[in-house]
Amino acid sequence: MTTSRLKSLVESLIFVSDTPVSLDRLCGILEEYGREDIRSAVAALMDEYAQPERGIALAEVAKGYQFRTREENGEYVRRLIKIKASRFSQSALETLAIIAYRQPITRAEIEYLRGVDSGGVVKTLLEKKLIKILGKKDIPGRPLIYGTTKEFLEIFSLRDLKSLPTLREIEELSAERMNEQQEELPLEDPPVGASHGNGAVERDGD
Amino acid sequence: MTTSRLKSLVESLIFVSDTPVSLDRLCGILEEYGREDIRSAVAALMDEYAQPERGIALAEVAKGYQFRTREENGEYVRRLIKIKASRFSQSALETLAIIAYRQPITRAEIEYLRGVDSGGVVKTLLEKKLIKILGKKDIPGRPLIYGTTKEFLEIFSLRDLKSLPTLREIEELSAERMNEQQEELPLEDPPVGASHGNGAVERDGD
Amino acid sequence: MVRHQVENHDNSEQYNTLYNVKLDKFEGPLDLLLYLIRKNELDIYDISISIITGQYLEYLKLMKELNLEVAGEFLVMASTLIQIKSNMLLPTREEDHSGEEEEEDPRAELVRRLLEYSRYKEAALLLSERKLLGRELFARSFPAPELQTVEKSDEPLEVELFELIEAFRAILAKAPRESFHEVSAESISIAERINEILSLLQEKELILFDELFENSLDRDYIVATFLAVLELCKLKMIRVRQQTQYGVLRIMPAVVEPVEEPRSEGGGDDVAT
Repeated sequence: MTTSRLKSLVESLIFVSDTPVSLDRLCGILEEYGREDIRSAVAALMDEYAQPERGIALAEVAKGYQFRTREENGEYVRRLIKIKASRFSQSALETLAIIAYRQPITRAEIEYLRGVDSGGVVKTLLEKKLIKILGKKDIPGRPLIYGTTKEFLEIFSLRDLKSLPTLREIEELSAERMNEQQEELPLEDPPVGASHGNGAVERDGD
Repeated sequence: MTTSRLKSLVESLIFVSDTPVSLDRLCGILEEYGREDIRSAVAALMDEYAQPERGIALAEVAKGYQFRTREENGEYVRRLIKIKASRFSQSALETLAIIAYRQPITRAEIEYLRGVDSGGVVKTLLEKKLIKILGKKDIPGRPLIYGTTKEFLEIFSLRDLKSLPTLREIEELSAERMNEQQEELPLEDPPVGASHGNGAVERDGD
Repeated sequence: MVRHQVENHDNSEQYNTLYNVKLDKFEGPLDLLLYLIRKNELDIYDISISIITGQYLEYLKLMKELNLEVAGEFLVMASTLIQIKSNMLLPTREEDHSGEEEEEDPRAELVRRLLEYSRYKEAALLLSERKLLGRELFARSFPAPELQTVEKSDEPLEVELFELIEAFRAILAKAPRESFHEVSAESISIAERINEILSLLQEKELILFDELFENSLDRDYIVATFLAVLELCKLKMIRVRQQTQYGVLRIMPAVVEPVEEPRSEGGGDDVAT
């Protein structure tokens, strides 16, 4: 029951799973070991894999642990697996953000916040499993309510919903961005709707 | 083009592949690197993973290289898979859906809708306690009629059967898309966020 | 930049395409308004409604001139703006408490919506800047080879509600034609009511007939509920009892989970009366 044995077991278990493995699940399997020992074995592994020359990192996502390839290697990995990168349209991202922050939320509420019909986007997000139906709201008409899924956390590499920036932080960022834009951009050359989303602006803000 | 960078790339590539990766394949992807360098990067990685306290080993199998969990850990790894949540088979999902939405329903009615014999699936669903026998139908032959159980509601986190979304509710989501949003929401393969789209437009204008 | 080019080109076809692309970028009226506010360097807390309304309406006009379909939401917002503008023209009373004064500002609701919307727009941007699994990061999404021989015990099940209903929809789409009649709006609501009554009976052992009609006075609903009760009686799944003549009808479950004796032919028949 040495530490290195436990670390080896944890490494095997996380490696072999095709979804993030939670600490609870590890404890359930490694019943001979104590929770705290398991937790520190995970932490030690994370440290080891954090070295910059490694091609794999141990990430904490969706309330579990998962090995993932290092970001800088993405281009080569794409050459190997030849998948089409999934991308999100502005409307999908907006809707997803609203659902992430305001869940459980009805379609009518989403549409009030966005100011546009959102049925199509909601359906697509359901199909992509980024959101799910949580049930029905206890108000007249009993509308469906939506929330984000575990897949949402996995795809956006989020540990949990709490690790999203708070709305207050976002407000500050947004105010900053707005000021910058007004300074940077002369009237003649207006940013088209979305262009304040430009990476350059964002970096300047940091 | 340092060795550690190459090693990191090789590690990522072998990790992410579901089949053993041959040296030829690695060379094809890592075209910026020489074959001998790649070969020695693989060898160095194998050495690193060969340490006894590791939970993963880099194995050379018939057709190439592949990460495998260490054999001594096999027992634990098998426990993991045993308690792993499994997905519904398509036939189980179909049958369950029919029963959920058309209960009370007889097996003959299920089979009429599905067009295939469904005795086996019904039995499995009964065993899993997702459906139950509600009674007998008052028609010749007095066939059994089925409905869903409390366990069914639990799996879908539904408070009651009333909370099941109706077909109409789902259809309403996509209805609008057909009318107005069809062209606006190329969600299947949309352009990246906002900034890329913007750039593209500008180029088009030139 | 797009606008700049538009102004320099006479070629109407190009004009059309360019604007088309540009207008598509506004996710909706709120997005367009935010753009106009930023363009005019307005303080979002003190928007000049006349400037904004003017430019907003110009935009809609332009969209129409270009034969672009103007979504209903844009028109609704236009009338909201005009409404606010006319309210602003009414003499406002000076209040002693500044807080109350703010509440009376006809723009308040719009400002709140714009602020709220800009927050989510920002949040969307932050999401798009994250490293995505499947784009920059990759995990092993397949079962490890050494596990393929291990037989799974399929105890816990993982499935989403949406998959269930999609499965049902797919079935209906390819089911024999005749079954389509049954799926008409009316029969769906009967099936729904059957489900609702069954789930009520799971919660409590007894419901009063009148309780079933409490939620609605809608005629179709009442008819569907009544047919659902008849159907359930016919299936012998509920018992309907009455203590006195013209008394309250009580509905009880007839079968309590007779899972054990499905095959006995004459035995379990008298579960209901």
